[in-house]
Amino acid sequence: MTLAGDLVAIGGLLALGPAALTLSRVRHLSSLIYGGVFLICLLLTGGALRGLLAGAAPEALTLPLGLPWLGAHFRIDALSGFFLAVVNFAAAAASFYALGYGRHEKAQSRILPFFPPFVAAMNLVVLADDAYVFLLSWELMSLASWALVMAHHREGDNARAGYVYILMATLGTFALLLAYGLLGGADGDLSFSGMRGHPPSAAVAGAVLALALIGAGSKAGLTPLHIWLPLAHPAAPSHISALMSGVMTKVAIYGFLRIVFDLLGPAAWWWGVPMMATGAATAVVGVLFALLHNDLKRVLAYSTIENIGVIFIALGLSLAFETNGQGTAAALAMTAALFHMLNHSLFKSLLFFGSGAVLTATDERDMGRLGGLLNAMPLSGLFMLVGAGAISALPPLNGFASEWLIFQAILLSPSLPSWTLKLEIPAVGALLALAAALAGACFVRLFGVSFLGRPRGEAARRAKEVDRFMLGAMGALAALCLVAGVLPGYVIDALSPIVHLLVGARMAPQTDLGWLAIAPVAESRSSYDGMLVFLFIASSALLAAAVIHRLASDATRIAPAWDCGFPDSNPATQYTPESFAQPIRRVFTGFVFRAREKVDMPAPGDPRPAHFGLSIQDLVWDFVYRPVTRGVQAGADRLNRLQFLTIRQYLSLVFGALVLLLLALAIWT
Amino acid sequence: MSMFESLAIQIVEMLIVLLAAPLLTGFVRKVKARLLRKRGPPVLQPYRDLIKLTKKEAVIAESASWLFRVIPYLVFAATWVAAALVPTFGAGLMFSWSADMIAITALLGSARFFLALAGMDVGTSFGGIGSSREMMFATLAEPAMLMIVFTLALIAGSTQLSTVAAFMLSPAVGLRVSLGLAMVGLVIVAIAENARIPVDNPATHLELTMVHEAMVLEYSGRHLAMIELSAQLKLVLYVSMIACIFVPYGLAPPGAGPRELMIGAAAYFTKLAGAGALLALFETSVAKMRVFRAPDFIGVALMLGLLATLLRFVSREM
Amino acid sequence: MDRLYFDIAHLLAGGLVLTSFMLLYQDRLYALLNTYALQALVLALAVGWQAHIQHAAHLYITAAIAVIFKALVIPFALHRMVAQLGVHREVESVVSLVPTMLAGIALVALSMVVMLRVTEGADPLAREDLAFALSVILLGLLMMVTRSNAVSQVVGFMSLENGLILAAAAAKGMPLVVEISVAFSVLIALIVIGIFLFRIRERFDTVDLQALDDFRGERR
Amino acid sequence: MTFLADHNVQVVLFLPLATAVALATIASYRLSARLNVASAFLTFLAALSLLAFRPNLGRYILVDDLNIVFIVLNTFVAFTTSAYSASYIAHELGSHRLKRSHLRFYHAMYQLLLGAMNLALIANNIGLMWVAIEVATLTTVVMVGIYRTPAALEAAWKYFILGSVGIALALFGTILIYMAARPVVGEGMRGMTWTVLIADVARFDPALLNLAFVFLMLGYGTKVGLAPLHAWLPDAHAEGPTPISAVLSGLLLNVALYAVLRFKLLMAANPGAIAPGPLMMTLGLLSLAFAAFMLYRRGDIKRLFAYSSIEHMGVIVFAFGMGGALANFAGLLHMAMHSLTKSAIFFAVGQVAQVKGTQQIADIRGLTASHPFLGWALVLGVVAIVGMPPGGMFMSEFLIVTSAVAQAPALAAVLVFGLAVAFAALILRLHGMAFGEPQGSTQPANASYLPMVLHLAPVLVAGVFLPPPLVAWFQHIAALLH
Repeated sequence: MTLAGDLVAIGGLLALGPAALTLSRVRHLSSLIYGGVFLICLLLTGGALRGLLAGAAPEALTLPLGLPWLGAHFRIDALSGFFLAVVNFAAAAASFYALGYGRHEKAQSRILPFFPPFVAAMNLVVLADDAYVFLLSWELMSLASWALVMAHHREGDNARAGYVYILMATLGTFALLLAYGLLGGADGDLSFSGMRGHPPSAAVAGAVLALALIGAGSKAGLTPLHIWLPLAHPAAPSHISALMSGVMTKVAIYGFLRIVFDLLGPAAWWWGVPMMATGAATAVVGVLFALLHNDLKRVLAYSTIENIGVIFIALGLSLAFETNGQGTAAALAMTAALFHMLNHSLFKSLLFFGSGAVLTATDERDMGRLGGLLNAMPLSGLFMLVGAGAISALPPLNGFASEWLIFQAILLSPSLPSWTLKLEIPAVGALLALAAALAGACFVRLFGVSFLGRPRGEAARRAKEVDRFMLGAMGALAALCLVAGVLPGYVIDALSPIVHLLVGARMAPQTDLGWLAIAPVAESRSSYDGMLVFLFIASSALLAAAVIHRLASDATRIAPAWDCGFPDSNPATQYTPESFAQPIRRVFTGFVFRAREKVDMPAPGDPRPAHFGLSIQDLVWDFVYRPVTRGVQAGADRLNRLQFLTIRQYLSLVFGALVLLLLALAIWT
Repeated sequence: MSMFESLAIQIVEMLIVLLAAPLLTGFVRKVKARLLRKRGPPVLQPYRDLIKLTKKEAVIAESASWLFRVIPYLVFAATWVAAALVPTFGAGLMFSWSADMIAITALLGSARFFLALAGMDVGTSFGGIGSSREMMFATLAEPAMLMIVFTLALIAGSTQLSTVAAFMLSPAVGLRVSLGLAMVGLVIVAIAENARIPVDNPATHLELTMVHEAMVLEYSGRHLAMIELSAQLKLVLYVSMIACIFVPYGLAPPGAGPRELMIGAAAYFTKLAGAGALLALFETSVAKMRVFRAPDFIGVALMLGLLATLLRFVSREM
Repeated sequence: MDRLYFDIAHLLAGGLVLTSFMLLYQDRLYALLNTYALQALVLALAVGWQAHIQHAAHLYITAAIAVIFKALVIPFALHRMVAQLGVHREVESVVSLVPTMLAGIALVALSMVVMLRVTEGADPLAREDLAFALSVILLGLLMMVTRSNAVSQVVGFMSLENGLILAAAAAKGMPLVVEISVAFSVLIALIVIGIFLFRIRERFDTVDLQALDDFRGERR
Repeated sequence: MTFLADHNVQVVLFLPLATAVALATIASYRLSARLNVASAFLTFLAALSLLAFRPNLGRYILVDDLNIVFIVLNTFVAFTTSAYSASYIAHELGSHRLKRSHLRFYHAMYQLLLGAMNLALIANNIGLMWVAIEVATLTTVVMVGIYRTPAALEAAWKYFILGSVGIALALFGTILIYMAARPVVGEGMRGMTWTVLIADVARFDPALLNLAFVFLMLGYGTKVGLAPLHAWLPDAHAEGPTPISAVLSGLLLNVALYAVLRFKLLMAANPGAIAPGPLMMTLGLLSLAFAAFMLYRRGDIKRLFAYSSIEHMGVIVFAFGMGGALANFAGLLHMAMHSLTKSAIFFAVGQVAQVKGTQQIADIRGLTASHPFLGWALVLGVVAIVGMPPGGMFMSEFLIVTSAVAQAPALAAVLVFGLAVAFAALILRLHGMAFGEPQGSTQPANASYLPMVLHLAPVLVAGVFLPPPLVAWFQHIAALLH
């Protein structure tokens, strides 16, 4: 599909929003809208994939919109094509899912008009080729998603979540605006081609990098700009959460890539340092928070933060390699980053869909009230399990393949000349490993508490399997998680034109190796074969089962749980999400997050119930945001006195201004 | 070497680890008993246990899901595949390139992931205890393991175990500080991962001190057999790994003839015996730690690994 | 002859500044109003003199307005108002006298410095007059911001306006001067009526303001 | 039609005045409201025809590219506001806040105000312009006080006094301009005629011009509402009838801004005079930052948006102060968009206040749930006013910030800081009002939504697409402004 075709399709998406508004009385409106979005997004995905695989040449187009003398520039190259495919595939999956999920939605009229424009805006960001269209679409994306976050505005903390979200989004937009202003330079050329032509000086480029980190980082969820994400993502309806977490964060990374790897010109060696440092901090902080929270969707949102950190580590590595002239290593790291982005969009969407299924079945997001859902919802549970396994980087699923590539890239770093990098990268590697291990614990907890065990509440007991649209969407994503995991070579090769575009080098073709293995550097150095590992595990498990069932016993008896002999324990005696996290909380988070346990244990003989309380604080709130808000409030309070002056005092202000200006005039010349 | 031969060697290798696993456990128990001046069960007792278990009826809790029945086989398969990819008596296994050390670590991680889920499936408090603590140990042991892998990879220039082993045999190795640190770290990780004293006690069923045993409390019959076997396989895996990295002597090089293979096999069994004896000695001479002391112990491994990696990063020529 | 013209114009304009200082100095309301009448008279003379020099007949109208309206009607009306409303007979100042006078002197100096930068090429008569007019304006403003009594503030505004009229009259050939002086007279009349009508406005500096803001719900 | 086209200037100037006289005599408020709308509409048509049929320059009349923008914008907003006012006022009568006699007065004053503003814009004489602005100010003073509540009277009084001082300062500045011009262009009217002044300003005495500009900037700046001269503005907006708030924010501020721009042009054309830019930029940024902080503690919804007007006037003055083709274009666009958006917001706010019976923000909740149209219109308006797309102010702020980054990066940082602080405050209040559990009366508002739609529709398109003729026109003016 050509760029013009893409734009027409996006225009169709944009038109669906107002259509939803005007057709509000039509029956089955939600099926109509979601079906339309599904078809259009499928079309766009197909077009983007075909262009990507065929190695289509970049294509540009200017429309007489946007800034009048500049026009609206659009361009599709390999990078845009990749993100176009990621965005639209996830959006198509989300729409398909919403064909079922959307029916249970009460606030239809607050979702349908905003959903198609949200998808369209993400598409436009990716296709934009000048600063104005980029920021316009970027802000439109924020705005539409803000409206979607506010869909359930009467519930709980959602309004606050929406507020924090729109605020942080705008902060990011302003940062990007300044960055583009700097890139445009004195002659104010705001088209991307113009910016490419005039790379800024080293100092300005450093400032642009910082601004891009703030701008894109606030949208993607880099620490300490992550605070909105765990509030806003859960507040939105689940298919929207999936898009926000799975895709919108990627669009943010696209913005970062476009600025730093494309527009900014030659990079300095140290740029990778802050990127990796924030990335590592983000990864660990994100996953630790994920372990501390009980809200299903909030845990997923925090885990998104972790994955964004992982991606930024890989991006930083890539930059560090690139600036030191190690092309293949840079290509490896960049491939890993892109691969992980793709994977995260798949499994995070899948997990949010799963949480939406749980929500549909139980109307409950608190893990502490769930349990035993696997029996009632076997398919949803299975898909969720695949997602959990993929995000925990279990071979042979896709999450492992990309993290493995990142580790391989880290192992190449001793050849870097800079001491800072030499010292930083191992530490980053350790943090990455820690984050990966913690993610495993986090998802054991998430899946184990909500899907396994016995129901902890009435809602969980009454749960039923969800409809086939939702299952279909989840199933497709789960299958893709497996496919991308067992056939990483194809994905890597498909990514290579993008990587070449970004770092000017590419990895050796992987599909030439036998047995579908991948060997990023050399076969003697490291290799991995997802397909074989998958086949081995599957065959040996089946073999073992077959042998035992055939040669030994296959008799089974269903009985009450043994539980060391304790009789009929109450479901409340199961491990709760809090108690599951307790050992990890004690080891890692006591100091960093000020996690405090308060135990109120009555003395023997005292009949009052015992209480256990847990308080978690995000130090980022305490040390970054609270001072800022306090400062603004104090400023507002102080200045607010000016509202209550007497007329005489106001006149004094005028008088003072006059005298001041006359004095200035007298002193001047 | 023809493809058929190498396939045969690979299969033999897989069978050897499978068969050696209960033997090693039995041997360790025997030595331990002797050290305590007990007679102890016969060395072959684990085989008998396994066979007996497989023949018994499996009792499954009412609240268990389908996952509960699948997990033992998955855990067994993941562990076995991982163990089969570690060179035992000969390097250059046919499929050793399909997973490097990182992937082997991750395979073990998968096994643990599912085992922890199994612990939570029935919905009892003990299962939860086990899973929760196991995952906490893992969050330290896995990074430690990866740091050790990094160190080795930096020294040998590869994360493939065969290549590392070959490098270790070459004169280029010499004596290195990082290697020593890595070895100590790996041993600590191995102890923790295999639920040995002082982190966990494989023989105890005292409710509040269990970790691994608490997770599998509800298993019985053939499922329990699979899990026991996986645990034994894991022990063999770690011993083989330590052996092939730090004492690769006698390891048959790729494409070796039958004689070298025989020597390799003999050396391998000697190493297993030696390691078993050392493990038994160590376990009888220390006491089990409190659960919340264990992170400090495993943390030592992480620190050692990080230190070793840093040393390697900083001084490539050292 | 020119020299004499100039000196007389200078004298009258200087007299206006002097009366401004006198206004600043007053601490009794009635005396203040009388001084204001005096200033209006001086203004009328100054404007009349300008009309004479410039041969601009329409400026006589402005002078007449100054005499009738500012020197007679307004002071008389304000006298009555003070008596009727029972306003304190004292001028309540926020800043005490000496600093006010010092500030006034500084302001005059400032306006001189500012105006004298204007190139010599400009009409010297206009230049001097403008300097004095600016002084009167600034002094009027100073009075408005240092007095808390409504009547004295109005007097400040009116003296400010006198400065404006002086400037307008001094600008040779400037159109609309009469219209402007009429417009300002209307404005002043409105202000005076405003004070009279809205008795709550006894002082601009009223304490009521706070009550009002509470009533609006703006204050927390 | 042809009459309108042939005598467009006369219509623009005298139709409002004639209507004002007529309205003062009509007792029926329904009739007068209709007449008000009709007259405003005709004036708007006449103003539009100015685009096509430019009258000859006269001694007193000037129609050039710069003021046509203002005139067309002014008459358009005046027309829509009169339509809005018709339904608004009826409600006020129903709720006994106003009497019929007040309405007669109100309508007459409305037209007088329009006439005065048109005169100020179209005058080719700085003295005439001053007179017209004074009249406009006095008219609005009276309208602000029309409810005769203590608060309204106090607001009107404050406006009156501060406005008078501003008028006086502006007059002194005007006299100084004349003094500067006289040696060059001669005595009499010529010294106050804009076309003459701008032709010869290069030979004026720079020192006098400097001094004049200080006074004019402060005098007309008071009208623009720049901090620290702004004090009258919030209360005047809050206590008067809402149509008047819309007119104040949407029109009167612009007229004063127009005056400032005229004198900026004079300054810029004299090589010896100080550049007016820095002073305007300073005042602009000061207003922006000050108003942004003041937004936080507002309890009254109309006062809130009044402060937002101060903020935007700051941005506009900053843009014009910075100068350059881009910034001037952005300033013009921002001004036009602000007029349309802010008056639309006031339309919505007025209806909200009528429905809920309160102007207290704290008592207004969940509008999107209880009054979907009003609520979402308010959301759209606020979204546009804080500079989010697709509102036209997104484009203007984009241009202002990028050109500030290119010209003065440090100031760009301050600008962005101010915008962000204001954004946070406005959205915070919007959240409270538009979302959450509805509070208070849920009966539907019975007023015309058309003015709101007429205003918001072009604003929402402008961020994405500006018609090329409009762009060419604005660019031409931007080039004129330097």
